Amino acid sequence: MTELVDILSNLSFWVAVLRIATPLIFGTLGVLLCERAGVLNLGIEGILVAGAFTGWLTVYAGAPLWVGVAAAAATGAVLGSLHAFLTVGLALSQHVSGLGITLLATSLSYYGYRVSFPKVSTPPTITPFAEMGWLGLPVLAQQTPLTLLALALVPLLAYVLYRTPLGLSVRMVGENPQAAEGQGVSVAQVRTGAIVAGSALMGIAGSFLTLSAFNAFFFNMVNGRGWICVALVVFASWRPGKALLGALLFAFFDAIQLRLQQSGSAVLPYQLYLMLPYVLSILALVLVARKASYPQALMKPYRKGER
Amino acid sequence: MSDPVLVLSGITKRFGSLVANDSISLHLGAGEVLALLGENGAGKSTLVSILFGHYVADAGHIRAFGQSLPAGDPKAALAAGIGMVHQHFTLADNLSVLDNVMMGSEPLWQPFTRRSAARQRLAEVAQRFGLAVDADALVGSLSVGARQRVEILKALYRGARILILDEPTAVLTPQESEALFDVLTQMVAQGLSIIFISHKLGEVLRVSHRVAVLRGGKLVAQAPAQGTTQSQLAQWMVGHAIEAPVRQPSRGAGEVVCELDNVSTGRGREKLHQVNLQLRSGELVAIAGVSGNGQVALAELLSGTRTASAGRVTLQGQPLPASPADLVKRGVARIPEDRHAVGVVGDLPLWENVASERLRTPAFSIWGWVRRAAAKAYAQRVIAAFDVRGGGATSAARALSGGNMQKLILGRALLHPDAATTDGVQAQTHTPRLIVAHQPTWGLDIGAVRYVQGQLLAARDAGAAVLVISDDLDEVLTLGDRVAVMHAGALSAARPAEDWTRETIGLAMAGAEH
Amino acid sequence: QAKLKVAGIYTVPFEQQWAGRLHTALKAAEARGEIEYKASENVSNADYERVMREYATAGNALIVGEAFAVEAAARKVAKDFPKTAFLMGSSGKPAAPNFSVFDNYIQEPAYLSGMVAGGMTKSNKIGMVGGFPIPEVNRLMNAFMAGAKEVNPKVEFSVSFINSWFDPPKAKEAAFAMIDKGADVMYAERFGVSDAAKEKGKLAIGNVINTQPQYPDTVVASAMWHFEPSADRAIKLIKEGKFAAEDYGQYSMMKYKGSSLAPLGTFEKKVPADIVTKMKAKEKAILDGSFTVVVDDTQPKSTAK
Amino acid sequence: MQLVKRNTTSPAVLVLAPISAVLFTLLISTLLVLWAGAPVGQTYGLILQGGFGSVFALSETLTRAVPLILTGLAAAVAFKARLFNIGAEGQLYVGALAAVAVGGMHGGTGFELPAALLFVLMLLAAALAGALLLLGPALMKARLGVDEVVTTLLLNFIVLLFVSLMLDGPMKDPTAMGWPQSVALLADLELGKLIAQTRLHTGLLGACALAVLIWVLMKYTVLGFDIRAVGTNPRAAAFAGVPVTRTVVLVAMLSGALAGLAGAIEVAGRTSYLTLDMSPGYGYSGIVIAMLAGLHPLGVVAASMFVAGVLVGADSMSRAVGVPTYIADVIVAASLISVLVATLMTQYRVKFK
Ligand SMILES: Nc1ncnc2c1ncn2[C@@H]1O[C@H](COP(=O)(O)OP(=O)(O)OP(=O)(O)O)[C@@H](O)[C@H]1O
Ligand SMILES: Nc1ncnc2c1ncn2[C@@H]1O[C@H](COP(=O)(O)OP(=O)(O)OP(=O)(O)O)[C@@H](O)[C@H]1O
Ligand SMILES: [Mg+2]
Ligand SMILES: [Mg+2]
Repeated sequence: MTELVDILSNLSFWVAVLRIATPLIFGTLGVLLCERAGVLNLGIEGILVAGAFTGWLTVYAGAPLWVGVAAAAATGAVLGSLHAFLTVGLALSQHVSGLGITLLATSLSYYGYRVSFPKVSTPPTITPFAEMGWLGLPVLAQQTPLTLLALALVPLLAYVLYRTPLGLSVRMVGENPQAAEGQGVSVAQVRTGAIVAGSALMGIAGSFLTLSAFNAFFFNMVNGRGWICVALVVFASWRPGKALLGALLFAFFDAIQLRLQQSGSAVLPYQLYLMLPYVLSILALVLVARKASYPQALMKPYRKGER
Repeated sequence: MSDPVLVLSGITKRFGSLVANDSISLHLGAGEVLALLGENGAGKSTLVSILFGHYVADAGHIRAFGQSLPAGDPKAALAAGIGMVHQHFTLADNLSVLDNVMMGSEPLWQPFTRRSAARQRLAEVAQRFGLAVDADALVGSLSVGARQRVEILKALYRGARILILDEPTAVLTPQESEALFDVLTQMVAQGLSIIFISHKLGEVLRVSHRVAVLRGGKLVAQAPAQGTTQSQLAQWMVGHAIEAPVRQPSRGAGEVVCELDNVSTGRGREKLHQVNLQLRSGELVAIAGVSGNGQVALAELLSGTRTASAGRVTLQGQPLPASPADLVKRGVARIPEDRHAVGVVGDLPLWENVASERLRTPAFSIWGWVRRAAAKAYAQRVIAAFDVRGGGATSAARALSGGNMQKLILGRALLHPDAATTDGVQAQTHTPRLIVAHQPTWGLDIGAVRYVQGQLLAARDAGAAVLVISDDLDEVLTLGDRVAVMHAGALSAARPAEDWTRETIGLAMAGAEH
Repeated sequence: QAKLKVAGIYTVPFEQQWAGRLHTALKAAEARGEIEYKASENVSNADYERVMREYATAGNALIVGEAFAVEAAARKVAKDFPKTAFLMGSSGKPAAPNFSVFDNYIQEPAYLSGMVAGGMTKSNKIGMVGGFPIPEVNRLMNAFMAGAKEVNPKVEFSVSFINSWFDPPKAKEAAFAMIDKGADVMYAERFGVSDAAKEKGKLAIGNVINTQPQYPDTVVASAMWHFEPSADRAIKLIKEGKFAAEDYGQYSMMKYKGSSLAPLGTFEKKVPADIVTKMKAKEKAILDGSFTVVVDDTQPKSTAK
Repeated sequence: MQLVKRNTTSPAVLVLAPISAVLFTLLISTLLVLWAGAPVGQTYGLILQGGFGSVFALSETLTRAVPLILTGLAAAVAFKARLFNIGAEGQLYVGALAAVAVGGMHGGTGFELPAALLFVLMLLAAALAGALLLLGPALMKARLGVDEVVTTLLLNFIVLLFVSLMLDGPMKDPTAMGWPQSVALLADLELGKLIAQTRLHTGLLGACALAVLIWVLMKYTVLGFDIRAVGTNPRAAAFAGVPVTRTVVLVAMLSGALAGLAGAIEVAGRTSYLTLDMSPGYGYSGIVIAMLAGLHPLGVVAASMFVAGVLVGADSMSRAVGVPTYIADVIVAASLISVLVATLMTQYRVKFK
């Protein structure tokens, strides 16, 4: 108990929470945007990998860090438009398209990495984003600009969704595409746009791993973070604010378990500590997201002129 | 007459082999109300869908206000001042009325929504046409009538000069319909033009200036509403005369089949409060009422998809079985309100839909093994006996028009698999003991309506106890031996039809004591 | 005569230090023109046997890899291809005629690096982040801990595993967590740990490979594994037609230059002299056999409060 | 761009569609090989060769297909009832765990059973374990309305950690020199080989039999009807007397059981003991395969063999040509997407306007 207290009272713990949460925030917002428009995007896991790779590669090739981030976003956007082409243009199953893209993006990144770096002893590195010491604020000062961007995106996305015609159309195509079509909004265009933008966010999420959290690209380094985001969106019942909350909550559990696991009084097998975040997420889901009100058209392909 | 605001010429639309619209040419005058009539599946919705740009016609073109209209582009239609109220609501339940209405009215890339302005404009429009709605209510929480108003407001908000209404009254109560007609009159007064699709010939003749009749995708007749009779219209639609079913007085009610004793259930708008009712064999009890006063609860209760929270429901002495399957076994025939959402599983073939209710009986399965041959044979008989058109036993149920879908449901409910005859419900021994029909005729064309009503009466005469719940007063008065009125979950005493007048019923529906 | 065809099959990418050592050793041999070398990385458990058979069928004389999770299958393949020599990482026994085993028995330098760590820690708290608690990891951690304890009985250890070979961000987080709790020397079993130490101005101990070049001011010492002796021996024996099933374990030990403590390099001056002398002495003792580091494969546990 | 349903599909299309799918895939592979600066020359031949070209290749392809068939079936039945089970991976692992627990753990525990009986028990245990694992999410969905995609997804992580826990603890093989792997099955519980000197085991027959069984179940039984009805219109199904919740639960049990069996059969047929890296994502591939097969049980068999063949073929090609092995997955993904598009094109034609 006292242990828990001094963990929580340690400022650097909260620094860690925010750091761990950052990629999840980007990713969750990305998924949220796609699903608000009615499209499930299981491509996220792969898009994270691709974003991590291209973002890093760009910087390694000598470009500035922010260009790397842009490259990652662009990669995400490209993969997103593939997903859009398959799920919106051709109205294929969103599950299979998503999983297909995950497989494609992942293996393509690995292949690209190996082709570009055949000889390896220790993986090549770049100089990642620096902490924002200049920023006077406590916890934020030990974060990198990407974290700031992630935090800024939350209110921004909320504003777009709830306070702009574009956002309204996004929500409408996710609720009732026929209605949107009937009011002169092109379902295909809006959905495509949402998927592309959302996937770009996922790309940035990936780049955080290689441009901020670490300084090199590794195989399997994304390690399921994408799937977590898919879960968090439901937990957030498709609201940006709650998405932030969810990401922080998950990161909180993760940071806690890392600290509990290593203390001498840790009697349980380490796996149980690693389980903590997932178990608690399901619990949270049961408490928060029972009967969550879905975007009504989620996972329902829409073909104009058919019923 | 002033030159037409809308001209359709040679519109043709095919779905596969089927020609839904066959080179239809039609025009609409300024300030004119044109009624579009036709059987289920005649091509009405298709035609207006093309007009509004949902479908792209295979041939023909459209001019609105002199400008020719690009095909398959609702945006253009809206811009040209065409508004459409779809047959099946196109609203987002999770969004507010205002959101639903203003969606798409602002440039997509505008950095902010002008909400207050929009709310004001909505209020104006609503006020101008007397369409009261709460702008901030979630659409999902609204009554059917209110949703209908939202649909119309959507169109008017976009400044529609031509309004298309596809079966607007199919889902409305008489009162709501009346209110709608007042609105239409106002619109016409303000120079709008209206295309109005309906199966209710009475109202058609009242509100429209001109009628156009489709049959099998062809335009078969046009005439001024003045001086045209209902039977004339029916004749055009179906191709032959249709005689309204005349209800011979019941051959005397038999023993009590089903009894509700102080039954209460449900909550909110859909509750029952201490309802008492006796249903006797050979008698048809019709229940009138504004929808949303507990009819759904009552229907579900007697269909086995809901249980009573208080009171007793008995079927022939024993307590009413809880599950639909058992109800069917005990001879209860059920006709649900929403044929599309509840009546059939659209993706499955007709034969499975027909057999589904009795799939768990020896008739159609042994040891969980479906007797496909028997089921298909049964389906064939239902299709033949109830004249279901537009699909064979193996085609998907969704491809049926509402009318045929309803016949199918009726058939599966009334024709017992063991009934020797393939002729409707004549076989005395196998007629259902109790028939629960909720809105059995909404959305159906006149021919289908008459057919369904005829079957229900025939079943009554064959000894079934029949309960018809409907908010169509004409239907209630045509069919009911006894009539009861539902209001706020309470049910009035069921008195002989002769004791009621339209007025007294109307009062009762409005909640007045008597 | 025709070059000897050698194939490597690794269940992890080449970047994984463990596989990396095998890869480099064989690459070196190839560079010397002794062999013709092909390798497959990241071969999943389900594919491993197939890849072995493919390489064997393709006429490779020597197949190097890791049998750990696929013991049974690997040995079955070896039986089916008696003409092919197999040198597989395994905690098991060799199997005649052609299945030889090796493992990273580098507990000796690990022990020495532990002594250095024990001498360098001020807070007497050492943090250790591992991937999975497998013998190949445990034995090094335990030796390291023993070494540290010898020079500094007060030292405490906190241990955690991240259940992944490749999640540097996560390893880094785990390391941060330990540094937060006062650890000032980190045992860097995974990538990411040294980075955490570097960012927080703490020290780190390299493992399997020498990472001081990447972290000149952070990595004090590294316990290095050299697969060359094992690889070269196998190649030589095959060329002489003398390859037989044996346990190559010892060729990973210091005596056979299979492992070593990397030169202190940038920390030459910074490590306390007495520690260095103690460490040198122990090194000698190990080499002349008067001291043996016990191989302890049990999962290490935290001792810190 | 808009899709227009075809009234009739001309034989030309039926031929061209798959061909263009193959060409597209080959194009991708060509580009990748060129990128790696390797000779394109026999790439295509090598893929075919490596996947189907020899008894060995074929046996490997089929071996790879076995677990895919089972996870594919698991996904197919669940998705038919609109129960989106993304957790087959986890169910596969608990299945394997249970199989080992029954088939390998009773070493010291005195009781001796005839192998045949033990074998059946082993399979039952695996099926049950998988079923129970999916039961939770199914009930949560039915009773609390908690989205099953998420719960099943998260359970995959938990299960893997749980397996890791078991392999470090109670089920660790003492003879494995501390390596985290389970005790091995009794030798006589292992499945026989269909072809000597290969890995192809009798599990293939079992998997195919199950596929036929599921197909029969779906097409000819009341439960099959219930599943299809609940999947497309639960309200109408309920009205017609289908016990909806019960059906969902049954489907969950069935789907989980199939995935669990996949685990058991992998252990009994291939590995003989359980390790953490036993499955290279069979669970997830299962979903893709089910979709590829249009959720048709028999289609699942074909789809599994196709995917397995492409993977095995491309994998061996990568070694022959000397390009990174990751190319295999790229080619699988490419072929998958192009095949899906091709199948769609047989029913629709694209109209640009
Ligand atoms: N999306 C579609 N796909 C295939 N066929 C269609 C489609 N929509 C309509 N049809 C066909 O076109 C015919 C006309 O349909 P339509 O909806 O216009 O009938 P309707 O006159 O509106 O019927 P109702 O009065 O019941 O609304 C139907 O018989 C149907 O077979
Ligand atoms: N997916 C479809 N495929 C083929 N025909 C269809 C399809 N959807 C609708 N139809 C046809 O469209 C016609 C009209 O459909 P609609 O839903 O309007 O029936 P309806 O008679 O209007 O029923 P209701 O008025 O009760 O809603 C029907 O005749 C039906 O055959
Ligand atoms: Mg219609
Ligand atoms: Mg209709």
